Amino acid sequence: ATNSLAKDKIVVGMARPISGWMAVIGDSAFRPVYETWVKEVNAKGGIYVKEYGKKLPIELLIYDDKSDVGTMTRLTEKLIVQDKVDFLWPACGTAFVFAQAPIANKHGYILLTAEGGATQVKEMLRSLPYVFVGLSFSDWYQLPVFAELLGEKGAKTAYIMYVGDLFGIEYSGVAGIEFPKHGIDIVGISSVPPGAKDLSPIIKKAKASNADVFCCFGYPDQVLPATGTSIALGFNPKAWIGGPGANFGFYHTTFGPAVEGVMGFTSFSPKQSAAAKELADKLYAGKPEEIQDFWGHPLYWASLEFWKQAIEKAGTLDQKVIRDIMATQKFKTVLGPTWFENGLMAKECHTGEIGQWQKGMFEVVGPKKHATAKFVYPKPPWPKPKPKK
Amino acid sequence: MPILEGKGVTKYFGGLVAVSNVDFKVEQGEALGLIGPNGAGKTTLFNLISAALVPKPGTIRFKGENITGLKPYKICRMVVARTFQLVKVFADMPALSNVILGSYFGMSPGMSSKDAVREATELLEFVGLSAVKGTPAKDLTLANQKRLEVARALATNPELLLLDEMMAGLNPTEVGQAMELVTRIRDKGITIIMIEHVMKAIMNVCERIIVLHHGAKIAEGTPQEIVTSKKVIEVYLGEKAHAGS
Amino acid sequence: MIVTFLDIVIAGLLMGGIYALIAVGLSLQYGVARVLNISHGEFIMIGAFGTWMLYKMVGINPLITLAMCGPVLFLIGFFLHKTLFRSLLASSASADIFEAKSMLASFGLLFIIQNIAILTWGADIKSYSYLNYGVNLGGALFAANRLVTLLFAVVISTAFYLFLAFTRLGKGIRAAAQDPRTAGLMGVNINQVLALCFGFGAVMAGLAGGLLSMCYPITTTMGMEYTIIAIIVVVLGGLGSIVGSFIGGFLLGIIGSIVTYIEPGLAMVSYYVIFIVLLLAKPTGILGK
Amino acid sequence: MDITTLTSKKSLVWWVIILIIFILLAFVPLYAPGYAAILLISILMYVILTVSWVMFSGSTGYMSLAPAVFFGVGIYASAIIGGKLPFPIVVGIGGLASFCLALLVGALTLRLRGIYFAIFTFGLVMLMAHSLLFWELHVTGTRGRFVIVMGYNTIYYYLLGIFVLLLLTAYLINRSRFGLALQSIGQEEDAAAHTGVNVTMLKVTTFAISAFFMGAAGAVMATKWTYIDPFIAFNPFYSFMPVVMAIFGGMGQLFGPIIGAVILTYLEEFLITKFAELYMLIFGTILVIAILYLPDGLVGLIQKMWNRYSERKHADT
Amino acid sequence: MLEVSNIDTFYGKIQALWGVSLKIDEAEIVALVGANGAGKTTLLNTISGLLRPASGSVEFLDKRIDGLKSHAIVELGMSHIPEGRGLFADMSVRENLEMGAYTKRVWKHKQEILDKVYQLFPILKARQGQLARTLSGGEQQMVAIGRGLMSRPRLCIIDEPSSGLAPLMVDEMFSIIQGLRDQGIAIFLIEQNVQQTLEIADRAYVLENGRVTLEGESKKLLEEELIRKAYLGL
Ligand SMILES: Nc1ncnc2c1ncn2[C@@H]1O[C@H](COP(=O)(O)OP(=O)(O)OP(=O)(O)O)[C@@H](O)[C@H]1O
Ligand SMILES: Nc1ncnc2c1ncn2[C@@H]1O[C@H](COP(=O)(O)OP(=O)(O)OP(=O)(O)O)[C@@H](O)[C@H]1O
Ligand SMILES: [Mg+2]
Ligand SMILES: [Mg+2]
Repeated sequence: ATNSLAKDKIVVGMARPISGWMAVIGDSAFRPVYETWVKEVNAKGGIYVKEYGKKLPIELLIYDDKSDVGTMTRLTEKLIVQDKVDFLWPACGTAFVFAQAPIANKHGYILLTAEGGATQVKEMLRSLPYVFVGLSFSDWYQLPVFAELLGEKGAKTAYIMYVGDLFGIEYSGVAGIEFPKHGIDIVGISSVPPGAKDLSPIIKKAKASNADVFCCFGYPDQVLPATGTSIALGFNPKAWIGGPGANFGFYHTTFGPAVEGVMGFTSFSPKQSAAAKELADKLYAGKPEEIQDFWGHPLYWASLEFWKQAIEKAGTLDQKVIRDIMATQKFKTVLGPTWFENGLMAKECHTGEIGQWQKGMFEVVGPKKHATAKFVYPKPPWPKPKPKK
Repeated sequence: MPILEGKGVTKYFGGLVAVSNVDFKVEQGEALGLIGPNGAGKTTLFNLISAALVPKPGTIRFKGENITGLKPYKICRMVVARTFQLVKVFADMPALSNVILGSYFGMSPGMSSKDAVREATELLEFVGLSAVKGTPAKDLTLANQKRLEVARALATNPELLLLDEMMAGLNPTEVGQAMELVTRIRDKGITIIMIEHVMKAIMNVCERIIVLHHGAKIAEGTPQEIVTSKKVIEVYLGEKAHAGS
Repeated sequence: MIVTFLDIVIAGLLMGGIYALIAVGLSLQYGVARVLNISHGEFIMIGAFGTWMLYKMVGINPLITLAMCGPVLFLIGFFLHKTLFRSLLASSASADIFEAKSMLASFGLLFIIQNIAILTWGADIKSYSYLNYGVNLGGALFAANRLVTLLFAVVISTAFYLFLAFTRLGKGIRAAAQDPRTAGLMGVNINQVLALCFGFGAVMAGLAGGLLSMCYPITTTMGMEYTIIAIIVVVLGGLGSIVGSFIGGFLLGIIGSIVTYIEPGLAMVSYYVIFIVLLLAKPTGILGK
Repeated sequence: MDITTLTSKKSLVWWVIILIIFILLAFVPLYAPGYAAILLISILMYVILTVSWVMFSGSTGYMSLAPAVFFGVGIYASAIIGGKLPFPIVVGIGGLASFCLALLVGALTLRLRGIYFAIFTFGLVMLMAHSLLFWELHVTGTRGRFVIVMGYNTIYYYLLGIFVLLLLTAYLINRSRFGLALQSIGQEEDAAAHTGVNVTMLKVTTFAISAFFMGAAGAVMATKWTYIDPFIAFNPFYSFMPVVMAIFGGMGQLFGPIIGAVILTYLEEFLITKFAELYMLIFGTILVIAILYLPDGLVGLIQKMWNRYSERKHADT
Repeated sequence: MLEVSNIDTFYGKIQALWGVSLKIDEAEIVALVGANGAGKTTLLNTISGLLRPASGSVEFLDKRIDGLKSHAIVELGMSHIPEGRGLFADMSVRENLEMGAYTKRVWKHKQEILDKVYQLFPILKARQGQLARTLSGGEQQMVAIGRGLMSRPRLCIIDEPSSGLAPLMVDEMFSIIQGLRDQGIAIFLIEQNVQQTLEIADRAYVLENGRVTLEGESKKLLEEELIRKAYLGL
């Protein structure tokens, strides 16, 4: 879709969940990042494309997929076939990305995913040369790092609660492989279906199991109530880790200092470098703490930076050329030197995997070479319940 | 052989026995009256015969065949048709369609649509509703809805017709017309059981009357026997009505 | 610690209280006003966000907010009926038609309310922590906020039940539910009563939302989930039966809790299984007639 | 409506018009740009769901909220056996699986009336989704499934074929004595039974036939979704939409639901692409206004205008 | 007490009443006689506010009521016992009766009035806890009449009360109606039992095709040849 020489903008199309149950994620994860990033790039005139000899600003064309996969695939095709957008940015959610990837690939559109991607995608990537994944994976990095941290501290037992979807199954499954490697027994495991409200029976079981480690592989919908219930019922494992939810600012604003020592997934800390600090300021300065996300945001940002440089390097909007560059070259991003291997952002590029709340900051504690703080184990118990009036 | 025969027919609603151990026989071609005080169990007995309810215990035989526990539509296709005390017409359908349905699904299903329309038109004429055949049933007056029910029942081509208070709400002149209608139906050879509180009609149309009280049969006989029965006068007719008829 | 049976049952009651409260509101709107209000959950969401907002921004105690939310939601519900549903009622030829249309209209309302809420509050998750400490009940621990929730739910629903069963207006409401035309002949001001019911239903939803926000994270898209639960409970309990909704709510809560204890993965499945089995066994609900 | 009107001269004109429309539809992929076919696919999908829904619910008055179940069964069938068997067989199996499930559900729910039936069927959608989730999690260990991909044109023609079959079936049922019987069930079920209608049999069969078409449509559509899991396949949204579309279009005539489905699908498409942030607000408002001011749906409005027009014509002459 | 002047009532485009006028005085029984579909029910519904006349006026106790809603008219002291019973199907017999006393004026006295109604219809007392829906046709009719009396009306308009009642009960019902008049309640009665009705009524109107065609003292009307032919079947 790149022949007219009179081109004066780059149109990027997206089918996003603006309404429906997925809007929760769509609103807080990738969206604040691409909004800030596009504004910044356009403020500088856009992306330089040699073919046109000028900078082209980015224009977003966003459709609402109503959180429905059927609608999302249809809109993706509309963006490609009818609107003939220059680029496609990803849908939201693992299942959605899975459905979208083959379509983008078939039409030869690059798809650089954001919110979503599970290990299963790794096998797919070989057959989907146009798909690139920026998030990090359970089996590949996060949980090995987590298990190693725990093993070193002598944790012996773990209790796992997971939400019954791709994400939950995967993380609990990988934990089942990684934990024993470090001498940690899984003493209990419960799946909760999406929508289940009362988690107290599970927390009580976990408490009864006396496990050293409690894992809540769920979304904010599960992580927040699981935390609340753990506090109320005085369940104090030595380590408490939550899936997406524990890494967000709103987690801290909800429970305040009580979250001290709680762990989650992360990819960076503003303490790590000047660039990291700058990014944090760009995204969060002057905004409510709620919106902070130390796992996804930096990775999405880095992916966008990478993508832009690939286009500039290609000097054209031709997807094939850009794809080849993305698949083979290194660029500097907020994470440092960044590149993709077999469609995955290389392990070496990630600047953090496991985070822990310490004194109101979400610190990187693993892997050690990227740590900004020491891993605190056991975590301090929840503050004593004090009825306030 | 009687066309319809009930043995020990009983129905409980919770603790209340609505029909209690009733035996009855209906002969081919006769018109049988069913009377009794309000709440005596008459409608319930109709419901049992037409299989809207199942007797427990008791059996009902149609032409010697046990029909207890069959589905209503089966009963209908076995040529027993009924009307309802509280009318149940197909409210939004035109009068004609109400009747056509009976032709389609009654005794001889598989009738061609042309024949069905013709038959239904004739039946509407027969009950005196030709003028309103295109009117939705819900816009007919109550009396006309009752006649429509009769036409619909007739359309199923029954041998036995159950009429539940078809004359309630009619004035004496109209009752006269209705009586004539019933007689004409009978002349077609259709056996009739009718529930009625209008004694004049019962007296004139029926050869035999069964009286229910508290679910049980308390009397059975010719109209003359019934209206002179002390028991019936006491629980049902009252002195005045007796004199009046 | 041994998780006792009592423990599970009380946990179920805690959940059931909220379910009951949600359902009572819908039961009123459907049972009397004949509006199967698909947007019921959106009123819950409004209550929840109102409470959250006042707590986060102004620091008002959520329990006090309840008292403020009530009247506001009542007015919204009342006027919605006075305008929208009343003219639907006037233009519908039969009760069935009105039911279909009003359900559709409430579907439209759901869309409208949710979109406005997303524009106002965003779609992301909100939560706060209130009265989040353990309370010891006969050896078992429970979160204080959920106990408070149960208490309120029971008090509100009971008060409402007493109102319906024993006051003149309450009886008028029930009569209107069954035959509005005849109720009018008895002297019941139908339009007023229907609007009142709709208003009361909205109040119940709002209060339930406020209470929910103390225990669970909230989002502007959360409504549907609760609407579904409410509908299930209402049908489970028997349409139009306030007591039935009450029992249905607790039943669902307790069974859910037991199943969650045994196999959490089946928690949601069990809701629907109970519902379906019960409906097949008793097609008109627990207290349906 | 008089039974004989369908064979009158006036209706011949209608038949010709319908035929022309179908011929035009048959050639769409040949002259329309790619996306028209894509949009038509989703319009056809909704039309099929809506018309099948009306086939059972419209006349009997039993409001089924089960379309998502049957649609979902088709989708799953396609996900499981798609690619292993020839596609027409896959579609047939999708439809048949739904048909059988509907027979079972229908037989189970005979005693339920009114809203109880509606909610029961809705519960079924959720039950399917959650139990399938549990099953896949704990028994088969599957995590979602990829579905074979088909070209637009193939999908389009399959849907068109299903639609034609559906229309024929609906028309034949409406015309036959069963159409009248279904209507009578909707009005006064007891009386229908006592007039010789085998109510149970008729209800269950019609329910299953309508499920067949939904299942077949699901099997075809799955190939456009490429990836599914229990919650994607059993989405209650697909239960509500047919109801909304049918009422919006007006259920008095066969073409009412079709018009409703076409217009609402197009409207939705327009809004989610042009007014993504306000889609729900506008859609909801239009819905509310339509219900308020179009008491008999779009078809009612058209008929009213037609009547007024012909009245005026009469007055003039 | 009640004065109906010149009313026209329509169902959509169909006119059902044509310039009907009539009058009812305190403590009298006025009968309305007419064939099926003559418009009797329509007339009653127009009086009690269920339908609106297109033109003409209805005055009750010197107040115009033709624009009022039915609930407001009840408050003024008129009670309408509708055709086809119209019970609250899922409420008990007792609750149905209590609904009759819904107006603020009488709600306080509902218990004593209830006792009186139970005296009139002992069977209702026996069935007081039963749901109205499960009553037999005749029992339902009794509840409807009893409920109409619960509001302590000044004027009671009754639509075909004897329909579906056993002969014994019909007699009973007529004596109840006479008893009401003796208590000073005015009665406007539609009945198909024309003979008995005209015997107890003071005056009567005859309605044909939506028009009043005859009126006068009922004893006199009983003798009219026309009436005897058309309504008494003689
Ligand atoms: N479904 C039911 N549940 C409980 N009781 C019932 C039910 N149906 C009928 N009854 C009771 O059974 C008795 C008989 O009722 P039925 O309708 O047969 O009387 P009936 O003889 O037809 O009276 P009527 O002449 O007044 O119509 C009545 O007392 C009634 O209250
Ligand atoms: N809802 C309605 N819509 C249209 N027409 C109606 C409606 N109700 C009644 N009618 C017509 O109005 C006329 C008068 O009906 P109405 O019920 O007042 O008669 P009635 O004298 O009470 O008869 P009945 O003795 O059968 O009770 C009849 O022709 C009837 O068909
Ligand atoms: Mg009876
Ligand atoms: Mg009448």
